[in-house]
Amino acid sequence: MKKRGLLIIALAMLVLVTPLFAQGGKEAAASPTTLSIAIRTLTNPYQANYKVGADMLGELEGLPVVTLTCEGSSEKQLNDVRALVAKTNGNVVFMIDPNESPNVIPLARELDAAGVYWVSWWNKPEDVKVWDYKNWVSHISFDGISAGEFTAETLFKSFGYEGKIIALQGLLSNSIAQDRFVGLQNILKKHPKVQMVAFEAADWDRTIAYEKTRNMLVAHPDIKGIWAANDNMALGALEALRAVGRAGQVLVTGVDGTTEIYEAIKKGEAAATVYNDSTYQAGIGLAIALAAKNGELDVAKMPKDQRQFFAEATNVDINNVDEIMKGASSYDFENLFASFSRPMN
Amino acid sequence: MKTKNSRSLENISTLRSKVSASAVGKLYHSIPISGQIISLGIVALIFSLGTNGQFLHISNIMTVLGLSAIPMILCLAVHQVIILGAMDLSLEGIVAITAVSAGLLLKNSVTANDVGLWIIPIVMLIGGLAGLVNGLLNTKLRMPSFISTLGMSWTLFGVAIMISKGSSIPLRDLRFQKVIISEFLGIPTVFILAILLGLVLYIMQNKTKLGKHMYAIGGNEILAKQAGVKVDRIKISIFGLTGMIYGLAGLLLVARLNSSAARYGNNLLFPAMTAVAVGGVSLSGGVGGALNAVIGTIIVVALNNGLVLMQINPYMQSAVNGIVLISAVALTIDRNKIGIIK
Amino acid sequence: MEKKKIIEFKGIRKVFPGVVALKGFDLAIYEKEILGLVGENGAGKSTLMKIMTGNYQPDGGQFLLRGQPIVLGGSMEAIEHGIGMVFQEGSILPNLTVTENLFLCHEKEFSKGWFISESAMVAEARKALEENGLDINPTTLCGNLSPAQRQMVEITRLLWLSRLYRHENPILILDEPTTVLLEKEIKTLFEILNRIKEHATVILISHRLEEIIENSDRIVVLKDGDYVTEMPGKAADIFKIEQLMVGRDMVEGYYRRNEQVDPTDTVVLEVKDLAIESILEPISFTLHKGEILALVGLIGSGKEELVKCLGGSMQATQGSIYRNGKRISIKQPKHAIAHAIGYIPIDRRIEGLATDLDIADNINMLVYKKLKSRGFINKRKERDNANHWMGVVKVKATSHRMKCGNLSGGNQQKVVLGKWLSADAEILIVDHPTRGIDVGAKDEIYHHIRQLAKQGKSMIIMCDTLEEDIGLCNRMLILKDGKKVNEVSCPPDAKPAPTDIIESIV
Amino acid sequence: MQKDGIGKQPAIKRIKGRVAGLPAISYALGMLVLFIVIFAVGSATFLTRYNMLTIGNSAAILLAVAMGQVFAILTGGIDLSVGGIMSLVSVVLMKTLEPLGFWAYWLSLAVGIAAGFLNGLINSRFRIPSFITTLGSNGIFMSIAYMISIKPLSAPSSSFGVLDIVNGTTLGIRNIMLLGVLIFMLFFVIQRYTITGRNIMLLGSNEKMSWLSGVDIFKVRTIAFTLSGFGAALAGVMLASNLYSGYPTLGTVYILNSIASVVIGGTAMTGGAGGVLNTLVGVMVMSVINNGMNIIGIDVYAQQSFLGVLVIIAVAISFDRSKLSVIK
Repeated sequence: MKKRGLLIIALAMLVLVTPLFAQGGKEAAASPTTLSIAIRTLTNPYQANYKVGADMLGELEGLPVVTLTCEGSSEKQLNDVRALVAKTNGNVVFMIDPNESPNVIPLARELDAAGVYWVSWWNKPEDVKVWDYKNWVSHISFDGISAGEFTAETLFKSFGYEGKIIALQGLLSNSIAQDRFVGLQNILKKHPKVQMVAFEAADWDRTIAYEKTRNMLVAHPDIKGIWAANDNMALGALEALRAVGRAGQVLVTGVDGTTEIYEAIKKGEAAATVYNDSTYQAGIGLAIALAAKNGELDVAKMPKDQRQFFAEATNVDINNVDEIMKGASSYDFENLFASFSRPMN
Repeated sequence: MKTKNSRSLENISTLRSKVSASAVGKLYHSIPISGQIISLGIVALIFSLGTNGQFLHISNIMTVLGLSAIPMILCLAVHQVIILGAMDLSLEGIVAITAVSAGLLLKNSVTANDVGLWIIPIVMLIGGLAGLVNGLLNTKLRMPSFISTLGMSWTLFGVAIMISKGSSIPLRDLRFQKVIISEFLGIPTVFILAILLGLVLYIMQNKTKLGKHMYAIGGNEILAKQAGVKVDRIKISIFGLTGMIYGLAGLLLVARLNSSAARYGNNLLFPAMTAVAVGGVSLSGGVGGALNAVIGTIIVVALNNGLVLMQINPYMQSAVNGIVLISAVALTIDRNKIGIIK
Repeated sequence: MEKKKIIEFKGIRKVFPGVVALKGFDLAIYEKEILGLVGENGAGKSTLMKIMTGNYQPDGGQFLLRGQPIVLGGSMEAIEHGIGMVFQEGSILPNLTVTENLFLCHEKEFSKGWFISESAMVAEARKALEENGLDINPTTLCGNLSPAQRQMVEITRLLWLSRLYRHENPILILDEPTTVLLEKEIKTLFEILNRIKEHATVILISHRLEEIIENSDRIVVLKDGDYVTEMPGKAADIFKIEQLMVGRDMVEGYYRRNEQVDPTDTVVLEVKDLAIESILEPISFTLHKGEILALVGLIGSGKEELVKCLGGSMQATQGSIYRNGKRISIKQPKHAIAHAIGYIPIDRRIEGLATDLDIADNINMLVYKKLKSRGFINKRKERDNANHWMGVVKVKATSHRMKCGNLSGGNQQKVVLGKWLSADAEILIVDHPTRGIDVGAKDEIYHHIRQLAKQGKSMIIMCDTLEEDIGLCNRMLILKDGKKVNEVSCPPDAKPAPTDIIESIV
Repeated sequence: MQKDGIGKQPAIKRIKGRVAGLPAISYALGMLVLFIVIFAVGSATFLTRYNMLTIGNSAAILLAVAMGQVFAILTGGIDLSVGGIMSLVSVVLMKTLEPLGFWAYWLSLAVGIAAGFLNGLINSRFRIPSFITTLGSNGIFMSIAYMISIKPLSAPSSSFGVLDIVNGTTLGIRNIMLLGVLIFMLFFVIQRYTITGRNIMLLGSNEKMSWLSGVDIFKVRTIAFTLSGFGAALAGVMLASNLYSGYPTLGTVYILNSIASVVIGGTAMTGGAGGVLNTLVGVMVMSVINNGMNIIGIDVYAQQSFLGVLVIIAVAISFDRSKLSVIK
């Protein structure tokens, strides 16, 4: 019994340890650079559009594209990135939407060590600076606070800046969720007659948003508007309003810019959203990283404004929704910093 | 043979026997879900005090009933497998795949399909087939259901993502949502639907051979087999039936939100399991039934409703849920019926 | 009396890889009789039963049922032909009601359309129970019934089934039916069996020869897969049967009386005014070093509860226990163990052994502390300790790593004994040491008990039969209705007659 | 006697018989080798040193949770709160890293152990099934993590030095892997060579008997869940160090993954059979599958399904049915 156990351990160890001392099988050095995006999931249209953008650039450049999804596990994201670096022997560039903001630290250290260029979107702790790392080309984000401010402002305008609202937050621990909520609170301060009577966290999820809104509507039947931190939750809230027959009377707002919310805006059921073009995000992110890899960008000499900055997002309301819905006819991945809006400290 | 039980069990059972001796005790024991009713009462009492009676306002009660419909249907589905003594974690995967199928087959803005009312048998068929596979894996391949259904859940969720390409599919057929929203005599129709399903299952459990045999398997599979119960066939049919009901729930979820996506399956399993446990269905099998599932779901939904009404900080809600789950089970669990607590 | 043959085996033969289970013999079973089937473990009893219930098919010879040769495909088919078996471990589902259990799998007899009529089922159940003279509410959960009642429900079920399949003369096989029953319940069981005999055949398998002799019309002895002899019941001689079963003379007299030693004067355990509310009135007694004390009494006499208090699985409401003169308190089994009191339970598989684990694990479980070296359990010490005690109690197994579930009942009991000996238990409470054990192994157990007494261990025993109690003990304590009614000394040369004792028990 | 019987059987049957007689762990091990071969054939980079280190890294963390989980499962229970414990521990670690330095590790581990102890206490003292206990306490631990910090916490750069104790490498092997080996050995010794470990096995296989034999079932059960909390705490600390961050949903995915690893290794959910060694193999299988899917380039849409199917296949092959008469 004992011997067999030891034998089994020895075998298992052997299987795993042998390759440690073997030289890695080098793939042909001439193979093309892989473009890779590491994102959260494909179960959400916003995230799924990342893949569209990456594929678009891949086709343009004639390079292979790999999509990595972590399904909410930071550790999986890190390991998937590692696995791909291993697979391509470092001949890869990344666009990464970190699962949680602090994850950029291990990613930055890992990719610095491997000499792989990458660009991050959205999440980064404030005290982590891109210029401390040599292979982290840029960090780009949309301004969550200003998005929250725009949607709140538009929502309040719809009912004349006087009345009660309720709010739906995203996943509590998520910094984007918190930024957008800060935006809402800023506008609330500006309009003292608007009162936020209740808020709940609905984890970016449409079903949860529906249920929480139904419950909140019981306690506060007299609200004038519902602010939500993304479109998904806004649409859940909208269906909840429909269930109590108040869709259209009480408006909702979201962020992301999905077709569904545009239609709601057109029908007069939603007030506003902010369009973050994830197709462009993926494409331009990879383009920047690729430029660094190909030597077109000298990372060490890039100005700080290009290393981390806020990108222009499109505020959408009833005035421009038709135009936005037509969609971008084509994407320009040549002009790398065209979307620059303001620097990030 | 009380003496055979271990020490702390004896204390409880003496207490119990004292309680049962009284007239109130007799009434308590004559109703199978009396413990759960008391729990619900306590929840209602706390929340009505906390919300100045708003909790017990008729509009809120109707909201709770309306919201409890879909979780109730899911709980009614999963509790069947639990009565068998097995476990079904495939709920989220099956709901995802049926939700996506419903979204793609009904009139929608992505494809040109429009199957209309045929969708009802179609989702039930899809769910039923998935459930059948669960049953076959458990009986024919002799895999523990906990893990085989977990694998199934992952598999089906992946398939749902693949066929929907991860996006949500807005519906263009509003009939289903109208049914969901509508009321009958002031009661949400969808709740009546769930109760009807509960009634059907109750009758099945108590009045048909399938139901009786299901309990026999939950009590002791080997003995049931000896007595001539066709264990495999019944397990497979219950898994299949459960899958069919998941399919129905998937369709209702889609109808309620007027769009469909794979992720609608997320976050449904643990609430359903909580409802099963709070309702008093023994996780070791053979004890409890449709009534328990119904009351368990209402308790869980009322709890979530109350937390929102009372403006409990969202950060604290999972803790409150956890504490209530543990204490509700602590109060209502019949330790004599369950035997060894694992 | 001329009776009709209902079952006939002709040259019946069954071979398993490497073993011939049935060597090919003839045997006839008649209508309306109780047939006792005896033999050691491995004699072929259960193989024969399994052929009758369709779980095995014979490799040779013929199995004739009601004159027709027949091959049964399974227990359901057997039931359809009027052969039902009551299993040792019972087959009643505790989470169903009596009615549901009775008619499990035959609900269609009561269905109207798709649905079952509950009331019709309950009415039929009540009728069926009454026919067998049982006072059981058909709507109670079987989990709330006593083991005896469950067995009665099972018998009722089988009889009802044979009627359902229109068999005037059903065959009822009972495998060790009395193992889980109490004396009073056993009496009721046999009363019922005798009544059933009027229209059925009962085949009885038991290790308790006394009850076989008392209740069977005919006894058939099997040995090594072969028919040895048969004899009429009632008049049979127990020692004769045992000799036939074992195939040799029982050594040195029964119960190893000649090995009995006189206890010393040292009092190792003293119980003073121990009482349990509404079960046991204050009782006092002493136990000496090297003494075997038998507790005798019917169910309800309080003896079971008394030993549970000593073993720690139950608590007395008043009174005190002194160990070597010092007062001790026993609230849990671990306290008893700390005072070197060991409890060998009646139900080995549930209370005595971890059947999934191996022999070494079971023998060593109490003494891991002693098997440590440098803070950790030492595998070598573990093996040595297991092998040592396996040798002492003579467990027959291929290795100390053999799974206990695969051992025979006798060997399992020896493992349990080994476990307590290894833990240096000074006082052993032995609850029905020979229950469900075949004759050969029984003798070994007696031998061990005697040896232990010789070594100065003290024992409190409760046996299957009064004869066994008398034969084994130095002294017996007779309890009745929660009171100590008598104390009888049993020296080896002047054992009291059972009849004298029974008077004070009943 | 047996020999004669076998001698007559055809060769294929003989091999079948021999294979069937092997312990469950050898099936799991065989499957591990099979998967490794498949992935190695599928991609030349699978067996590179860098990738092996990557697998080892993720395996080490999963191993730590699963090592704890297996003790809960050996008693016949289950621990659904490992995710909550991991999250809580990660938040505590990040919060206290700056003031306490290396001592933050000990504090975090203590928090995890306390959490496991609480589970054990509720389960054994109040006699509430562990499924419910840990399902409930998982929410409680997550809420506590939220109370400590709503925002994801990142490690201050001043304390990278401390974290690099876990993240660094020794002789070309990641320290976290060495830690994994140590953790395995620790739990292996606990299961095989301590009285507590033996008592957990006893309890899992026959609770009533264990009690009658003087095993303090309350204590043993509590210890089993405390060990589970300890494993989760170790995993939480390793993961948080690895990611330089802590937040209240960090551990969620490890709940089902740890259970799946335990079962794939061949440990029965009913308790009493299997153990730490089996779980090592189960963890390896899970980690290899997760990594290999990316390496051989399974389409990202299909990965979830692929994982599900592989888990089903893995359990179908490796699950030890010999000891169970009933599969639930």
